[in-house]
Amino acid sequence: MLEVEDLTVYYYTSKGVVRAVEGVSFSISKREWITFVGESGSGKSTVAQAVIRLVPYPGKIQGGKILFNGKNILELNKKEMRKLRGREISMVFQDPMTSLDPLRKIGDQVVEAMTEHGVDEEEAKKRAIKLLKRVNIPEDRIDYYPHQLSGGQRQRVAIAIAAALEPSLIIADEPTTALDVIVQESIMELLQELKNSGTSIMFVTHDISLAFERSDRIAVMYAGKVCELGRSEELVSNPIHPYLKALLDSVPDVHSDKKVKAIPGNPPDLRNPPSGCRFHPRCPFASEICKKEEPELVELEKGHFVACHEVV
Amino acid sequence: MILLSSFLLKPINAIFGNKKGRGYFIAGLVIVSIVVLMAIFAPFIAPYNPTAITMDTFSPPCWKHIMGTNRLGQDVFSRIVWGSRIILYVVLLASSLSMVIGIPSGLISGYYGGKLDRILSMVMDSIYAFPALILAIVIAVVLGPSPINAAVAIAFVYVPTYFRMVRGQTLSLKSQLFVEAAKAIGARNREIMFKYILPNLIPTILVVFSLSVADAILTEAGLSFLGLSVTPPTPDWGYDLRVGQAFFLDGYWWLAFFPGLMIMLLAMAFALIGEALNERMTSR
Amino acid sequence: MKKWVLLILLLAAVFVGCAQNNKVQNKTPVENLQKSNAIVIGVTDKVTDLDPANAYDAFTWEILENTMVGLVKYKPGTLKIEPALAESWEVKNNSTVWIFHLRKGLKFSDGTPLTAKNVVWSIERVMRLKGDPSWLVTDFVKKVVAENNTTVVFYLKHPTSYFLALLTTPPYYPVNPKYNPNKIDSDQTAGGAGPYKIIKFIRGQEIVLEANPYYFGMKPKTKKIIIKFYRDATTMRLALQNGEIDVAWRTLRPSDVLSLEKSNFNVVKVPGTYIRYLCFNVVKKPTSNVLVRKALAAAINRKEIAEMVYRGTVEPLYSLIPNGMWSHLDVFKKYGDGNVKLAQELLEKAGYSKNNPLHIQLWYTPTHYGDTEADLAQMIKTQWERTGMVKVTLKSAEWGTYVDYARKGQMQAYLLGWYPDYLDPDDYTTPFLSSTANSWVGTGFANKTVDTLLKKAQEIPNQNERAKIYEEVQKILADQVPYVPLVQGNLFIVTKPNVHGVVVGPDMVMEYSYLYKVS
Amino acid sequence: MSRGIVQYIILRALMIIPTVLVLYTIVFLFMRVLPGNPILAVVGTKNIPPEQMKHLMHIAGLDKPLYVQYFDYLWQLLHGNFGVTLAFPMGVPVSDYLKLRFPATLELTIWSFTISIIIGLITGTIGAIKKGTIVDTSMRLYSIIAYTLFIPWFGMILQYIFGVWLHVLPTSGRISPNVNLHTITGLYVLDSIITENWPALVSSVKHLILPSLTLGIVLSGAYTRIVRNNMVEVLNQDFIRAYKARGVKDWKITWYALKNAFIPIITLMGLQFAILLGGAILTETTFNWPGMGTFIIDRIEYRDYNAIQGTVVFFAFFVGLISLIVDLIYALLDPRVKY
Amino acid sequence: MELVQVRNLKTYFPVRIGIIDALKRKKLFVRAVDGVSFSIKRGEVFGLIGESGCGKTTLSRSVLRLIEPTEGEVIFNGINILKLNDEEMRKIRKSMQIIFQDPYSSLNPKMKIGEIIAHPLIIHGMDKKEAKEQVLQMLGKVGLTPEKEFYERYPHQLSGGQRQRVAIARAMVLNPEFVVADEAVSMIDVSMRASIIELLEEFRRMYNLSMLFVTHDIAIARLITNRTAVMYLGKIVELSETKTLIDNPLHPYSRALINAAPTISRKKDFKVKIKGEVPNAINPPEGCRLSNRCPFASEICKKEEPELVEVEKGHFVACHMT
Repeated sequence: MLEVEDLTVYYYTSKGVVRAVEGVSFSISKREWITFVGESGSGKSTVAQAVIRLVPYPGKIQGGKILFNGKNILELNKKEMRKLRGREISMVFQDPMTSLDPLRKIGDQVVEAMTEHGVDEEEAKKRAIKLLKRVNIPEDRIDYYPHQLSGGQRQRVAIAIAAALEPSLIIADEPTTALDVIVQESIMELLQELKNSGTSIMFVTHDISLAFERSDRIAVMYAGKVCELGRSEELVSNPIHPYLKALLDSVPDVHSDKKVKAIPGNPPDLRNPPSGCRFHPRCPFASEICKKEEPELVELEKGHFVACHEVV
Repeated sequence: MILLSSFLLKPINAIFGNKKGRGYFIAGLVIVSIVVLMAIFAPFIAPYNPTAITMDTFSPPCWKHIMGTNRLGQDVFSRIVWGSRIILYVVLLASSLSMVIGIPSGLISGYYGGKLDRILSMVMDSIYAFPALILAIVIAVVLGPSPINAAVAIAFVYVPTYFRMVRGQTLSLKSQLFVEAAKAIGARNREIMFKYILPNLIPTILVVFSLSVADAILTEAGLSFLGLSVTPPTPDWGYDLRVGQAFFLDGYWWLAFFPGLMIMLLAMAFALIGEALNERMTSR
Repeated sequence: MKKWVLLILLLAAVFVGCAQNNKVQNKTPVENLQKSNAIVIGVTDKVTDLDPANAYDAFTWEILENTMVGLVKYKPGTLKIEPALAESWEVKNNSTVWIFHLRKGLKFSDGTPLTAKNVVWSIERVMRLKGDPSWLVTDFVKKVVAENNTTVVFYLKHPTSYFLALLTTPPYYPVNPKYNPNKIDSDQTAGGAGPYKIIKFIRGQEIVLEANPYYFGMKPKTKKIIIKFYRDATTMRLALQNGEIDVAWRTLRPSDVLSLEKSNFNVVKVPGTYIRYLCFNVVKKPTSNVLVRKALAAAINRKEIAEMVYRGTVEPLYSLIPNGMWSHLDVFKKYGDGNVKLAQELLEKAGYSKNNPLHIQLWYTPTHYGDTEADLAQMIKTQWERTGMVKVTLKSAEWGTYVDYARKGQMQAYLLGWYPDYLDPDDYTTPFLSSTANSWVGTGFANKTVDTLLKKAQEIPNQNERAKIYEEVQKILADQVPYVPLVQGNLFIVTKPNVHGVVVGPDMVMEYSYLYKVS
Repeated sequence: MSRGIVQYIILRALMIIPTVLVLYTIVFLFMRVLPGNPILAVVGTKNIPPEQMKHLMHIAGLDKPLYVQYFDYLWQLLHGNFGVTLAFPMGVPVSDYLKLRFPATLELTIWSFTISIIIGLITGTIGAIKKGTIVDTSMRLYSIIAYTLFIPWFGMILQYIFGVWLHVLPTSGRISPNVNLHTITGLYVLDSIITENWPALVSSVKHLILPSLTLGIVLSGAYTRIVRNNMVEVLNQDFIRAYKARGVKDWKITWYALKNAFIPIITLMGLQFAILLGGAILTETTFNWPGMGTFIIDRIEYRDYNAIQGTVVFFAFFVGLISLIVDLIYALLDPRVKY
Repeated sequence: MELVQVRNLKTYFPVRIGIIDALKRKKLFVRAVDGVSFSIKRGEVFGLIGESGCGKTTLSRSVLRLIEPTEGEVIFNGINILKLNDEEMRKIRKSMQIIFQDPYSSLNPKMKIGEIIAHPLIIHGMDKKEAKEQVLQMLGKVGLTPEKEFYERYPHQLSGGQRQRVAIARAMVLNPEFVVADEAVSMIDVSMRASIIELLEEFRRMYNLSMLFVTHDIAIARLITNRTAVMYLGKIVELSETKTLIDNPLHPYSRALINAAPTISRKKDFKVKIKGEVPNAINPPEGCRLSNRCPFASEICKKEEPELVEVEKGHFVACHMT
């Protein structure tokens, strides 16, 4: 359904060009939950924003293709893009405190998401009530302003808005990072329900444990590139890329007594990324070739892609 | 000039690198430096005695008098050059005075809070909310026309600006973790105020300083326009503008035009610097 | 959203409307003035107090003299006194009893009959209320009595030869019985029995006068006079050029007068009885030294002042008694104008030199005497410093403070001006030189000879004899130099070319009833 | 809720009292510290006997000890009385003057305020939308230049261009002297509309243009800056991107952003209004506008204590009232505000 | 044996209320910490977990008297520190330190790294030269090498992990006996958390340090703490050995919390669910504070507040139903 090829996004800041995303390719099929996981600055959010063409200033989509049902989104004009957003692809943002207009009632905002795409007012109102019910917001809250709701409730409203027109893809950019675990759980469940009813989910998170819980596939990002991508069970049981391995080793788990180990070094400065494999300065297995040549993302097994010289 | 610019460029690069706001900053700094140099070297720059009355009245700008002469045959350019002393003197004196009073009181008020804070805030807010120019006029008139009195009047109305800014920032810095950390290591209140809070206020103080100097320049000009700053024949931009205004309609436009232009340029220069610093601070 | 669009459209409409209207105005700069029989006069003065019991400044007196009238008045444009409310009068008992016979059928401007009782009531009211100018009555009048409906008799405290001149001043005007008998009634517009009546008065903005139908004398040529108040001469001048006013009266700047004259406006020059002078504190050092005072007087160049500061709109003045008034003598001419040499000699005699210069503070007040005041002070400073033996510091204070300083004798040298209360040499000498009357000015001047001379001059009726006394007083003035007369003001009235009939009396009061305009 | 609002308004209004008190005290103290008094200013250089001077001082109450004078006047203020003038003329209630002069200032400030808001909103919004471009830079330069224009100078240039040179607009006063206008509110434009006096409307609007444009443009600089910065901030917020992500039309998003950017501006408007009143003094002087500004300057010359105190107190009260109104507008527009 | 004892500690904050309420003298409080007791042994790491708003941060500050508690006792080395005067308190601070959550705002941006770490020493009377030596040593211990280079740097030139090391160095340079770590790793990048935890563990071992470790992440609690208390709305609801707590939570809230934590190592049990979100601490529900959300709540839960009782050895629970 969605195919991204060779996506490259740069930020033109006053301090220099940040190569936030470089040559990222992946695809999403119907009813699929794909998760992008990585540390802060790995470019995972930028990829998500690029898919709906909302990379914030001073970012610019430098190249690549984003094919949505065969059409390249990057070639659409403003009006076509507007029609696509919300109807075909919609997005849920990280911070529920700021992603709703504080001056307008939540009901109005839900309704507007529909009327802007041609649903008539009456119909939209009816559907809004249903939607809010579905995300567990009592009917009488329709006239509430965002500040009268808790963080979790706001995020559910945001999800209701995103799901209003039953889009084929919902992008959820760290939707639970600002929330507590119990609320996080309920949001995840809500997304799961949406997926079950036929929407694809593109989920972005920094929490690798969370990533593994519900995803069909996972893409691990490091320094603007995808280093490993595959089915989630596969990646847990058989991580291949040294980064993913190290990452899994560094994360403690509630239910296990394993020792954790930090990854040495710091994430690279993307204004001046390392040559060759971007992980090589922190990689215990790095050899000469890693410093020189950039590894390609290769399909090792069916559906399991890795970008590493050492394993290939 | 080359020496000067290289001397100035160093700190500019240190603060701005090649980041945003640099152009504004340089433009502002150049104008301010020119005026400051004018003030310092007035005896060497001004071609004539600014107060000498001559028979060569109302001469339009020409080679001999690049900004013309006024009703008493005084050279307008020389008066502009010497006049820069007064305006800088009054405004800088006023700003320093209001800083000296406003910053410590704001710091103490914000840091300790309580009753003192409430009373001080109320008084300062009352003054702040009142039209500054009106209050300055009342005070300046009562004190009598002299540069120091004008400076006192201006200082009085700008104390709340510094007070409020410092108090607000202190309140927000007080809740910052590093202040709590300082408490945790057993630092005394005095140390926390002056070692932890004050240094962090300096960038904001600089911005407020530049912007309020820009404002104070206009207030000073307003006072001297109303004849409340200097006693003639001391050259003063605001006063010269006022006197020159009377002759504007006779076609002697240069009498009022140049002083007014200088007031605007100088205020603008400080505003540009303030804007640049502000942008630098917020863009971090 | 709709609201905004509407607002923008509305604003646009207003601006377009203005633009169109402006074109019309371009052709006829004055809006529908031709039709209305009215003249607009601009002034920078203020009306302070419409109650003659308290009004005490030149311009307010002008309004009072146009809306009220006394028993006698000056013949327009002259110093000659002619009958007004009184048809005739007699003087008795060594000019201590004055008997006036009123015209018959007099009425106030609202139609109320005016009798001798009203005259007496009004004057007694002034005496009772003790307003600022009340001394003009109380210093002279012991008692005023209405013998019958048309006869008023004044009993004076001492012989006063110039009593008729006093009678022309507003404190002697009968006022409408509507005036509060026990309180100063500053905003009372009922007026008296003058040629005009006030129909509208907004402080600081305008006063509108309309011809009084009950006036006994000549009918005003223009029915309506509108006076607009301006804060400064520049805006008034702009208003004149812009066609907003027909007459610019007191006080335009000298430079404005000159340039308006060039650009086709009528300029009427009226010799004024208004004088400017410099005061010295004769008690305090260094001006207590008469040599210093003389030197400083000699260094002053009046012609230069008249030329540079006032652009030739004033006359140099060499005595406190103005030019053209009887008994005037140019007593200060003996020091010359800008006589640097003499000044230096005198200063040397007083012990000063180039290395040991005289330090002196010269004070002025920045707004009260108009914008030229600072220039005047600067000019005098320059002239004094030309001797090379004087260092002058200029100081200024707002009027309220300035007067306080003067009264307390805190200033060394300071500039003042004088509008006469009545036109007699006495009003130019006694208030300055009599040690019992000059405390207000703060020079500390006291001279027994002068005191006796002045007292005598007040009492004897013969003008020639009085003139001799005043001449002598002036000579003493020039010897002692407590004051240095500087200039005598001329007054200028600038009108549009189509305005005629400007008549201004020696008391510097414009008679509005002669003004007219041709379209 | 509505009871809450009423209580809020009352209590908020009570908070004006300390402000007024503080300013009254400051002015009172400053005025009495230095020599000179209104009676002297009236009497001036006239030859008046000392007994009469004393009498006048007594009438004016200036012979009483300072603290008595302080509380006397305060007592009068409590009764809504601003005292009587002490000079030129004596004994006129100060409130009479305020009634006369205040509408003039109010009319001038209202128009200037409107002009500045409109210019500020337009230029600021354009600048924010075109952030980083040359349009933005020129808007910011406009803001700085406008803000630093010296009112008498700028006014003088406008007077010259439109009054003297083009001869299209009056340069002083509020209305042509030949137009008769029955005043009701003292706001001439409003009065002429109420009384359907069209020549008066034209004349008063024409008289208003130059002064309000001068003051309005000077003040608009601050708004341009505030609007731009707030808009930039709001446009960077998640909910704006969320709107975009929902496919909401651009102009609607700009409108929503403007509404949000306007909220913090409202608070600033109260303070701006105070600055406006200060600027009004210079504007009134330049355009011979018979308002409060010129009044207070006139009165200062005579050291008319009561009039100056009265005017300052009145201004303080007015400024307090404005900030009260601003707070109420804020509360109305921002659902987050609680009473 | 017990270094820190907290007894019935309460910290209430007055709520900023409108003028109207202020006039009516209605005083409202957030009961951020509402009667908490526990103790920490020497060399022990005591965990405190809970959702945001449960009062754990306030508790951690109150224990150090960085926030003035309303009621209760904090006994440190046998001294009730809540009774000390300012000067005595300042002296005792030498032995009790804190490490904050946010390494970006916990360091004064205008001071050099060296000055930041040296300042505590100087405050407590060391001369500058000696302090510098100590600081350089400390920099080495927390792994900020080359030491001299780091000494001269400013905080903004450091990464988050490095800054947190500075914060640790500042806390440890005084050789404290007791350290509060308030979410000390939650703002650090995932890949580096482990190293910070290691560092803390090392200090604990070396100096037999006691630590109050506040966190919302149960996985991290498991990694470092010996015992853990679960907080809900200002109260401790369960307290036990960390492992016992995770493997066998007794309180419904603890269960929900542990269940909700994402995990790779096993499939989740979705049975225990808690409705809604943490209510406002100004008006907490009557009785058991969880009663309005708890699936097992009965009548008594709504009326009576449960006490914290020991159900097994060293395992305390505050629930009527267990």
